[in-house]
Formats: sequence, C-alpha cells, structure tokens
Amino acid sequence: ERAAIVMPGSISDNGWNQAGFEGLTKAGEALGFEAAFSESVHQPEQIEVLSDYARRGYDLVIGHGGEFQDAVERVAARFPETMFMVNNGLGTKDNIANADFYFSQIAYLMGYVAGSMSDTGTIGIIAAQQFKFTTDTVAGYEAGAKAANPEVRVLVTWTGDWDDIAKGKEAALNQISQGADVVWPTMDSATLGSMQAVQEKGVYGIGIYRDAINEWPKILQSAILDVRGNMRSYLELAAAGKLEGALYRADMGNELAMRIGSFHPDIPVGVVDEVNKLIDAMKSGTLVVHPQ
Amino acid sequence: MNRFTMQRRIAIALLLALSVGGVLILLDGHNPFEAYEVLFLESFLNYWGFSNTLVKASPMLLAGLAVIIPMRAGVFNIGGEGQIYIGGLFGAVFALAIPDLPGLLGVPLIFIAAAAGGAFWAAIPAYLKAYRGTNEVIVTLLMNFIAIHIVSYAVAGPLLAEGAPYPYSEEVSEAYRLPILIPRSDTHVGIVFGLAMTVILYFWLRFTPSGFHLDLVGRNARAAAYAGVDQKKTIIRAMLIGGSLAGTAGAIEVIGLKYRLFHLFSDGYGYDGIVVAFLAALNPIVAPLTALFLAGLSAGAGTMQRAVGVDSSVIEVVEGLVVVLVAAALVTPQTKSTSILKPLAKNLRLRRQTQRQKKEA
Amino acid sequence: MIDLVLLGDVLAGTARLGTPIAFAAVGGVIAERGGLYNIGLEGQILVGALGAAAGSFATGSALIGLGCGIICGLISGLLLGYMSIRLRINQLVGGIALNLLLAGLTAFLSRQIFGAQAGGARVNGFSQIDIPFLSDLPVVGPSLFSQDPLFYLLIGLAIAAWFWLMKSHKGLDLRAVGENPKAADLAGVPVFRMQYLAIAVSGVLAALAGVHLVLSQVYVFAEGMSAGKGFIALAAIILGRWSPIGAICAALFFGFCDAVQFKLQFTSPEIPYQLFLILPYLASLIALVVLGAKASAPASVGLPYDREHR
Amino acid sequence: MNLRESWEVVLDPFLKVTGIDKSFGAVRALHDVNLLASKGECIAILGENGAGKTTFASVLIGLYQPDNGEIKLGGTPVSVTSPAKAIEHGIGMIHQHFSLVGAMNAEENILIGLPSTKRGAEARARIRKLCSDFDFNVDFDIRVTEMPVGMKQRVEILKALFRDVSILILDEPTSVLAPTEVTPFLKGVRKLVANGCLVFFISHKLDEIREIADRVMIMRHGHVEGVLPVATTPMAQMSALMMGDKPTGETVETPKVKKARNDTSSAPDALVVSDVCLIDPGGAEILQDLTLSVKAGEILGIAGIDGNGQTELSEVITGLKRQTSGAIHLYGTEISSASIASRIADGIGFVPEDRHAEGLVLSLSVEENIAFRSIGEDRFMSGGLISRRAMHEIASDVVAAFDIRPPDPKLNASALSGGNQQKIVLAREVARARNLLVVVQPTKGLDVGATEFVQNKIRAVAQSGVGVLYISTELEHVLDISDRVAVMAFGRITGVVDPENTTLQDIGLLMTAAPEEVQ
Ligand SMILES: Nc1ncnc2c1ncn2[C@@H]1O[C@H](COP(=O)(O)OP(=O)(O)OP(=O)(O)O)[C@@H](O)[C@H]1O
Ligand SMILES: Nc1ncnc2c1ncn2[C@@H]1O[C@H](COP(=O)(O)OP(=O)(O)OP(=O)(O)O)[C@@H](O)[C@H]1O
Ligand SMILES: [Mg+2]
Ligand SMILES: [Mg+2]
Repeated sequence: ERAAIVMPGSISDNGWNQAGFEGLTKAGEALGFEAAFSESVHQPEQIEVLSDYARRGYDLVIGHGGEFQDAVERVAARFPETMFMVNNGLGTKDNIANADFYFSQIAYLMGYVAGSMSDTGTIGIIAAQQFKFTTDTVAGYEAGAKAANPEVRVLVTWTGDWDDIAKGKEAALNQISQGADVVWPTMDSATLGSMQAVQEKGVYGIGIYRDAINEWPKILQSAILDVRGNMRSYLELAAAGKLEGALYRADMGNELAMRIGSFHPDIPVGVVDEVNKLIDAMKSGTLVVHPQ
Repeated sequence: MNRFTMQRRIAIALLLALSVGGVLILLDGHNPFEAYEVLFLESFLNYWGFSNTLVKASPMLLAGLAVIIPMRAGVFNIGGEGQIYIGGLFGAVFALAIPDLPGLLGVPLIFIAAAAGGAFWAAIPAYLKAYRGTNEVIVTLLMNFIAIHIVSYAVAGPLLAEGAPYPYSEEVSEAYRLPILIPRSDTHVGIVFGLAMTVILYFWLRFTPSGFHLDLVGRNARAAAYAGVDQKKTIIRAMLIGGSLAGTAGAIEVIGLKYRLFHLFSDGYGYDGIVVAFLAALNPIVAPLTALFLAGLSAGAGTMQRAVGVDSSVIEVVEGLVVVLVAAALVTPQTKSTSILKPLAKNLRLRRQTQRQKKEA
Repeated sequence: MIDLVLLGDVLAGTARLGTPIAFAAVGGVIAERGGLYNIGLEGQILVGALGAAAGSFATGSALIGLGCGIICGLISGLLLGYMSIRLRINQLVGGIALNLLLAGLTAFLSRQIFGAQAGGARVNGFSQIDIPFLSDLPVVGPSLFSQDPLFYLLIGLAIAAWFWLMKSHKGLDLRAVGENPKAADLAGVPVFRMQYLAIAVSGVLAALAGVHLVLSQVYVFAEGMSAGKGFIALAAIILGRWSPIGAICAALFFGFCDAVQFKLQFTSPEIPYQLFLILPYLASLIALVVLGAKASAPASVGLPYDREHR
Repeated sequence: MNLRESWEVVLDPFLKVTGIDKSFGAVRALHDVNLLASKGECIAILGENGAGKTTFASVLIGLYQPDNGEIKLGGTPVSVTSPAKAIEHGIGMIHQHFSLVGAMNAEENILIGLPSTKRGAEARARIRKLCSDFDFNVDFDIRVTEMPVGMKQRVEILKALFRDVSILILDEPTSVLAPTEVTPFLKGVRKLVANGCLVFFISHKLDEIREIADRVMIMRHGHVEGVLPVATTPMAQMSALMMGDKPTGETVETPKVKKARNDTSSAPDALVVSDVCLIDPGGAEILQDLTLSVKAGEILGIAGIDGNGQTELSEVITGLKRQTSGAIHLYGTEISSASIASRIADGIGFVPEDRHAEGLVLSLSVEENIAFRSIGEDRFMSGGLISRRAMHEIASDVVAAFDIRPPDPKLNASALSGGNQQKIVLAREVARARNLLVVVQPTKGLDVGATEFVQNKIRAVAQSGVGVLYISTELEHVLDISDRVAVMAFGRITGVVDPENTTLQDIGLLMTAAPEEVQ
C-alpha cells in the first residue's frame, strides 16, 4: 500500500499541515505504508500534483483541506483505480472519501469553557479566513459561550493570514485590550503569536489540534482535532483495502479523532462536570450543535 | 561577447548553482543526481512533465508581456498580479452571469471582459503616473494586495459556490472551458494565445510607428517629446495593453485550468512575469523562452519533491540559485574589459616593478 | 477617557506593527540612494529572524541573537551587492530570486536547527524598557515609552541615517553615486565601494526587522514570518520619498492603519473583513495621491554602472 | 619622424606614455600611442571627429583600461585603475560631455568625492574665489538641471580646477563658452601652465590652439601622427597630418568662396515670430515680446551669450515649449498652438542644443537615430509598416555623405564620438527641413572639415528655399553663414545687423546691452 498527502502549507506550521503530515507518516510507519507528501502546494498546481501521485501508482492520494475538493473530483474521475480522500472535504464518490470534522461540536465545548471562565464577560476567537471550517467553528464557539453565559460578548477577529505571527499576536492583544480574558486562536503558525500575547497579558487561551497546555501553561482547554487519529482510523481501513468512498466524520463520539484536552487546574469541578455532561449529550445525540 | 563564451558562462553558472544545491540535497538525505535528472528531464522530456510546464508557462508568458510593454514605455508595472486577479474576476463574473452562450462567442467575450478588468486595474496607476507624476511602482504594488482581497471577498461572499468547503465560485459552463491542447493532460490552448500575443507585440514594437514611438518614450522621454510623441498618452496606452495582457492571464487560469474562480488562484504569476520580462531583456520574442525556462524550473521542482522526496525548502533554494546564475550568465557586458580582474592583475604587476626599481635605486 | 485608552492601544499597535517595516524601509532607502534596488528585503527579514532565533536558541542570550541576526543580514546584503554590482544581474530579478532562495534556506535551516518542534522552539528575547517618567505619561507613555530596545534603536538609527545621508560628506557622495555614478566616479568617489557599503547596510537594517519580530515580539521563528513586510517596506520607501525619516513615517502610518483596522473589526463585524484588511493598503495609496509624492527616485537607481560604457 | 622630433624636444619627461592600444569591439580607438610631456607645458590635441582624442584622455584619467601600453609619471609606472586613482596622481579632466549630478547644485557637484578635510567653509570660499578669478558667471542656488549649457560647462571647469592638479586635460572646454568668457578662461589656463601644470587642450579651434598651446599632438585614426611645436608649424602641415591624404580642400587655409547670397527681398516670410513672451514657472521673463522674421531661403543668425533665451526661442518655435503670449506663423499660417508632431509634419527641422538629452537616443542604433524623428514618412515605410531595409539604406547614404565614423549604421549611437553624434542630428534634421530649419549650436564639437561641410549643407538647404534660423554662440560661424544677424540679450532682440559691414565690437555691445538700454 502506498499513500501520498498533498498539503496547502508548510509541514512545520504547528497547525493543520503539520498535523496532516505527521498523521500520514506516523500511521504509515505503524501500518507499514509507503508514505509520500507534497507541502505548500498552491492552487494552480493542485490538479497536477494529485494526478502525478496517481500516475506514480499511489493507492491512496489525500488532499489535505477543503481547497482540494474540486481538484480531487476532477482527478478522481481520471483515475478510477486510485482511492482519493479529502480532509475537510464535501461529499463523496466511489473513489472519493471525505474525512470531515464536526467543528461546531467541539467549538461549542470550547465556547462553553471560555464562557464560564470569563470574568469580564468578553471572550475572543481569532481566525485567518472565512470559510466552512472557520465559520462553523466560530458559530459553535459562540453558541457554547452563550449556553454558559447568555450575556457573554464574543469578539471575532479575521487576520487574513495563517502564518503571520506578528499579526496573530496583534490580534490577540487587541481582543485582550477590548476586555477579552479568554482567547482562542485557530490559525497555523500565527497561533504562536496569539499564544505569546495570552502569555504576556496573563489571560486564558484555548488550544487547537493538540493538547496545548503542555506548551502553554495558560491554556484552559484544547480542541483536539486529531487529524492524526482521524487519518489513522481510515488508513487502517485503507491498509485492509476496505476504504470506501464514504464520509468519515470525526465527532465527539470518535475519541480517536476528536476530543477535548486536559482541563486547566483553575477550572472549578462544577464546570468540568457540566462539560462532561455536554459531551455525553452530544454522544447520545440529545445535544445537536449547528451548523452540523 | 560571442555566443560560445555566452554558452560557457551559462554552463558554469548552472554547475555552480547545482553543486551548491546538491550539497543541501545531500544534507536532506537524497541523491542530487537523481534529483537533478528529475528536475531537468521530467519537466521538458516527459509527456506529463512537459504538459505541466506548458500549463504554468502560459500565464507566466502573458504576465511577462504585461511587464515588457509598459517597461518599454518607461513604466514599471509590478501590478501584474493584481491585474491577473481582477481580470480573472471579471472573466469569471461574465462567465457565470451569462452561462449559456456558444463557446465560440462566449470564450472571446470572457477574454475581452478579463482584458477590460486588467486594463481597468492598470488604468489607475497609469493615470496617476501620466497626469500626476505619481510613482507607478508603489501604486501597482499596493493595488496587488487590494485586488487579492477583493477576489477573496467575492469568492467568500457573493460568488461562493453552494456549500463549498473553501472560498471558490460555481463552475463555469462546459462550453466556456478552453480546449485541451495535449490529450489527457490539462494543457489548454492558453499557451497558443500567449505565443500569438508575443508575435503580434514583437511586430508592433518593431514595425509600426506607434510601437516605435512607445519604445522611444521608454528610452529617452525628452527625445520622444522632441519627436512629437505624446508621452502621457503613450504611458496610458502601454499600461492598458499591459493590464489587458495580465487580465487575460487571469481568464486563462479560470476557464483553462480551474473552471472556477478560487481564492488565491494565481500563485504569484504576476511577479514571475517580472523575472520572465527581464531575463528576456524586455524583448517580447524572447519571452516565450524565458517563460518556458521559469515554468519548467517550477514544474521540475514539484516533481523533484514527488519523485525523489526532496524537501520543498531545499527545492526553493535550488530554484533561486538557478535563476540568479542564469541571469548572471545572460548578462552581456557592454564592452570588452568589464572584468575588473585584468586591471587588478596589472595593478599588482606594476606594484612589483616599482618595488624592484626602488630596491635597485 | 475610554477613547484615550483606545488611542494608547492604537499607538502601541502602531509601534509594534510599524517597526519591522520601518527597519526594512530605511534599509531600502540607503540602498536606493546608492543606486541599487533592494528587492531582497523580504528574504533578508527572514534571514535576520532566523539568525536571531538560532543565536538566542543556541546561547540563550538575546544580545548574541541580535549579533547573529545582524551578521546574517550583512552576508545577505553583500551577496545581493555582488549580484548587482559585480555580476550586474538585473536588480529586480536578483532580488526576487534572492527572496526565493532565502525563504527556502531559512525554512531548511530552521528545520535542521529546531528539529521536530520547528516553529515551536521559544527563545529568549528583549523585554520592554520603560523610560523613566516618560513611560508614566498617560496614553503615549505606555505605548511609546515602554517599548523594546530595538524600537529605540530604530529611532536612533533613523536620525543617524538621515544625518549621514543628507548632511555628511560620505552621504553626499553616496547620493551622487545613486544619481549619476559616472559623475561620482570621475570626481574620485570609489563608486563600487560605496555601493557595496550601501547594500551591506541595507541588508543589516532589513535583518533588524526580522530580529525585532523574533526577539521583541513573538520569541519564535516561523517559516515565512516576514509575511510580505519586505514588500510593504518597498512601498514605504517611495511614500517616504527616499528619506530615512520619511520612510519610517510611512511605515508607521501603515502600521497605524493596520492597528486601526483591528479595532474597527470589533465595532462593525457586519462589514466583510476583507475591507478592513484592505484598509492599510488603500490608506497608503490615498496618502500617496494626496501628498502627491512625485516620482523622484534617484536618477540611476537600478542601472548597473559600467565604467567603459558611454 | 615627427615623433622623433618631439622626443628630443622633451628633456625631462614628467609624463611618459608608451604603446597605448585601446579597442572597442571592432573599433580600434587607439593604437600604439606614445607621448612624452614635461611639466609646465600645454599640449593641444588636434584630430578629426573620432580620431581618439577623448579616448586617449579617458585612458589617462582611468576611465578606460588600455589593452596594452604603460603610463609613467616622473619615471615610475602608474596604474590608473580608476578616476579615483588618477586624482590621487594629480590628474584632472574637463569632460566633453558634462559629468555633473543634475539633482545637485554647483557647490555640491564641485565638492563630491573630495576628502572631508577639503570640504569645509573655506572650500566654499575658494570656489567663489576661483569663480571670480576666471570671472565666470555661475548661479550657486540652482540645481545643475536648471542651468543653461554654458553654465554647466563653467561648473565642469571649476570642478576640475578646484582639485589642484599637476596634469589637467581639457576636452573641448570652450565649445559652448561665450567669446567674452573664452579669453579670460584661456588666460587662466596659461596661468596654470606657468605654475608648472601640464595641460592637455583638446580642441577643434585652431586659433585657440595657437593662442595657448606650446606643442600640438595630432591624432588620426587612433594614432599619433606627430607632436609638433605650434609656433613653427604651418597650418597646412597640421591639417595635412590631421586629415591624412584627404584633399585638404575643406581646411581653413583655402580662402572661402564667398557664398552667393540669393536675393530674398521678394521671398515670402517663412517664419514670423511676433511679440512672443515666455515666463517660466518661477515667474522669470525668459522671452520678452520678441519679434523676428525669416524669409524663405534666408539664413537669420542669432548671436548672443548662452543663456539669454536662445534655447527657449528655438523650443517655442518648434513647439517643445509653449509661449505665454504672442504668435508664430509659418508661411502665413498660424502655428502658435500647434503640437510638436504637427510642426514636424509641417517640415520644420530642428537641431536642439543638447544632443545627448534630446537630440539622440543613445541606446538606439545610428540608423534608428537617423529615422526616429521622421519615422512616419513614406521614405521609411512600406505597406503601412516601418521598412527596416529602407531605414538601413537611407542611413548608409547619410553615414557616407556626412563621413560619420565608424561607418556602421547598426552601431549604438552611444559608441560614437561627440562630433560624429552631432553629425547624426544634423544629417537627420537637414534632410527633414522642407519649410524651416532651426539649428542651435550646430557646429558644437565638429572638427574643422566637418564644420565647413555642415555650413555648406545649411547654405544648400537655404538655397533650396528653406528659411533657416541659425542660433550659435560661435560668432565667427554666425557671421560667416548668415544673411542677417539678430543679437539676443535678456530674452530680447537687441539689434539686427548685416554681417558684411559690422564689427565684433558692435555685436559685443549689443550682446551685453543691459535691459533698460534695450528699448
Ligand atoms: N567594473 C567593476 N564591476 C564591479 N565591481 C568592481 C568593478 N571595478 C571595481 N570593482 C570592485 O570595487 C572595488 C572598488 O573599485 P573602485 O574602482 O571603486 O576603486 P579602485 O580604487 O579603482 O579599486 P581598485 O583598487 O580595485 O582599482 C574594487 O576593488 C573591486 O573589488
Ligand atoms: N565606450 C566606447 N564604446 C565604443 N566605441 C567607442 C567608445 N569610446 C570611443 N569609441 C570609439 O573610439 C573612436 C574614438 O572616439 P573618441 O571619442 O576618442 O573620438 P574624439 O577624437 O574624441 O572625437 P570627437 O572630436 O568627435 O570628440 C570613435 O570611433 C568611437 O566610436
Ligand atoms: Mg571627443
Ligand atoms: Mg568633438
């Protein structure tokens, strides 16, 4: 079995791309895949890069991000023998699988934690660019926060750049100066800048992709979108040749792929319990967060 | 500078670049020779590689021409990128707004729309330059960023495709998509359009009074005025032409390659155009060669990563080095003894002589 | 009252966002006054940033980081100088290629140096210095007088550079080189040495922009963290009319607009955010038109000088 | 053998130049140049356009690196790898084409490159003093770009003199100085020589050479034909050496066939300029209700000190500048507000003052330069397109006719010598002029033969019925060619005289007439 992943950004961005890269390589080693990757692949090259991997006989070609949806559909039609996968894609075909996250669900939990921990009644979220992933996340975050504290004010900042650290920091500082005492940066490299601001100003932050409290002490909770885990789960199928053109959706029901991180010691037990209740409700389907 | 020494310079330059890059590739744990074989052979001698090269070459060529023509009139258009975006936007909007014309009618109209878009975006710096003396470099540069954000807004807002997971527009209808040139590849006829433009512009500059006059303005504005050329009009004309060319490059990306308008659909082609233009010494007829070179380089770079697994950072270094050293090789010294080495050597010889004389005395 | 706080905020943001651009812009001014385009600013910012991060990472000393950053900038400057002065490569092609090269090189090296944690590696930097009394002033105090050392360095450099360029003899010679190298050459100015000097200084200043990003703002290196600041600097050079002080003002103006747009995003979330992101560029454009900055570039900037060509 | 003479003349050579060669591609600019020179002498360098004078000077000053040969100063070989080095060795030069920084003022231009110690306040004082010693009129408040050519020339001279030098090279220093300025300048140079300075004086003006040079070094096709004592050498021998075995018919000795004035009294007015005023942005009155007329077939000379509005007058007539008030008529039809292009179409030929700045496009080939102002005309077109062949053929003829060297129409104009560049402009405009020819400083930098040739061409144009406006600071040339001479001062015509019966004094008075006297 040979698998290749095509990423829009740099594999050392501490974010989405790094997660994807590690996801494939780690799982590859574990399951005895031959793994290949292309990083920083921009719009005009997508089709060629995907096709080329298919031509070179890779059994599974992964487009890492919704921006690959269109290119994958085009290429998949040409290579019916090859299995394609879009992380954060949309819709499926016989040889197009789609690994998606229920962003709003986990964002809801983050929002709930933030909302209940905010003294100022103002919290913030920072995103680079508006599209499904970010808009869902923001929506869930706001819903969760409101659930914890109906009066809460949620600041949203768009930086327009995933990797401009200075901008990331500036955005966070702005939210903090506006009274936000919990900030959730959801970019890639730029997240580091925001975390730096959180650290300096002594407010709370929220992590993404991995359990960030290990790196930044002031992290309340982390939205672990475990791209690795998620990929692992479908790569196992691929290894067994059982991967179909289906939607592999990661939600709170799928621990391996999507879960929350460790709670910050400052968080009172009460809140922890409520969060865990929410998770159960999500699993049991009694709590449905929109957009789905 | 006869051709032989010229070729030798290029050869030496490339060798230098590749050996430096080779070391990095080794450090990265790969076989430089394998990597280079891929870099240079796959992008030109391999069916798929070459088609990919052509795909990249067509926007680069048009972007290059979009720099050459204004530069010949003494206007430095680094706004190619922005003009590509606005051109693409106009083209896409037209294509999506009027989806059911026959291709033979629709495609030309889309090109015209795109050209109009690019020209409009270039007209602003052109006017400011011609009638207010505002520096065009800064205006075009700033307008690039603005254009990218405008398209970003368009595809994330009004043009966003139904439930798209990323900011992009609906597909343009089948009829409007550029015919494929090389079977089973994505190489569309855009390159042909680019070549046609190249030839037309070359002849225009060389064999028509208006073209000749445009060139005069760039070479010596006062002499041009003395020859009765209206500098303002010429500047505007040059920029409008440049803008339209870049605009069509945008259209080509949309209806030739992506079939949709995407956020960030041009990967810096406007800036590649600057390299294309100056490597071609601002001569349109040479631009296709330099565009092919640059396109092949970047296509080969991609293959290097896929076939050999060389780290993309290393690839960028190699690309940069190759461009620098090819540029160096292409520099033609205006006079024979531009090299400082000779005078320096002579300098030494003479110093020794004088010392000897001092001793004797 | 609340407005004053806001103003203070914005000023502080202006300083943070504007300083790196300002460093690079002053560098660009020096180079262009000497007749050389420095399109490589963007890449040189990265080099400075990596140098600073690596230096501080290895030794734990911000000062050594600063030193490394400066040295890297110097080398990249001389490299560009060699390309433009000796090899006579077209200075735009050379600069663009240098940016590509340095972007790759810094990424490669950072992966080698910081390994798996790549961008994650935090390094020691400078902490802000409060200027006695001044920093206690309302509004401007915290924003302008409790900055990091590099900010003050910038101000110092600005004045020094302006004085050197406009008032000193060597400055006059350099400007002569930028205007008409042959005339300068014939007057006995060692043209090529002056140009090497200018481009080297330019590289160092651009690198300082990167140093500032790493050692005074985010304390990590990340690939492509220059994020286009080098190109904004190019605009600032022109908006500042090829004067060091003008360039700094232009850079800070840009920073100011950027800082303001962040504020505006909160006040009117219904407006598409792209509009806010455009604001700094649009404002600079309008400023340019209003100020009517005529194209007064040094007469022979970008033209390689060949003694025997006439 | 002439060479040998000269070797004996020089007992203690201060400068020894041996076997200098310099080629540019195919062009052999210098070959085997030898010279001995001692302190305190003035050596004139005489030679046709393109003979290699400027190249030789450029080698001495370190601008060009010779292919072979060596230079010794006071017995020790020196390598002049750069002008900086030359200056270290005390070599200075005044350049044929000014090397000044346009964006800077006179003072800055003079101080550039000097060691800081020599730039203080006293330096500024010294500049002013130098200026008055040579009684030069230099405006220290304006930037060089705003200066008239003559003032630029003066700044260029001051720049060289200010660096106290032991060897001074003057490359056609007087080409645009007013007669009134030439004499004190030559005196000044003599003083330098007396103080032990070695001066090279490149000029095409034999009278000037006679006046100040001790010896004359005659160059031809890049070779030194001889170095002869000026006093004892007859003109005939000089020009013979200069022109080689060419028929010396065009030299100064041969008495000029007095031109047959064609009677233009009945001819129509080709050009009428009435009450033209020109006020520059600064508010200064450059032209003050200036009125003149040129009949078809007539040559109207305009004499005057440079910077009195002659240039602007020519530009107003040809449309490069727009007059503030007043009218201009060409053969009765008003062209006061016609565009440059339409005036070109009307067959107005124009030789502008500054060949480098506007007369030529140096980066274009000779043939393109011969065509660029007439490109639309049928002779350059075929089937609506520019015919490169026609261009080449026409150019080849012109190059032959005007003896432009090197005779290669494909060469870049920048590669040509000053005089040959001037010939290109003249050739183009003389061919263009169907109704009116306006020439400014036409003989600037032309060698003796070329001057006579050009003068004849202009006469021929006039004889063919074209009105000619001949503007020049070279009084002899003006008097020699004109049917009438109008003298300009302070932007007005201060008088019109008949060249036949007028004295230099009268004209001198008119030239310097203060504004109030002019009414
Ligand atoms: N034509 C040239 N192109 C590029 N660089 C040059 C050139 N000539 C000289 N240089 C470099 O610039 C340095 C300064 O040269 P410049 O001519 O300005 O002063 P210089 O005193 O002549 O130098 P040198 O002692 O080498 O002759 C030289 O040492 C050389 O390294
Ligand atoms: N830089 C150069 N490149 C090419 N050719 C040159 C260059 N400099 C001089 N030449 C050639 O060398 C020859 C001598 O030129 P030079 O300027 O010395 O003549 P000159 O004696 O000064 O003539 P003039 O009296 O017209 O000034 C000319 O044929 C000219 O074309
Ligand atoms: Mg000469
Ligand atoms: Mg001459």
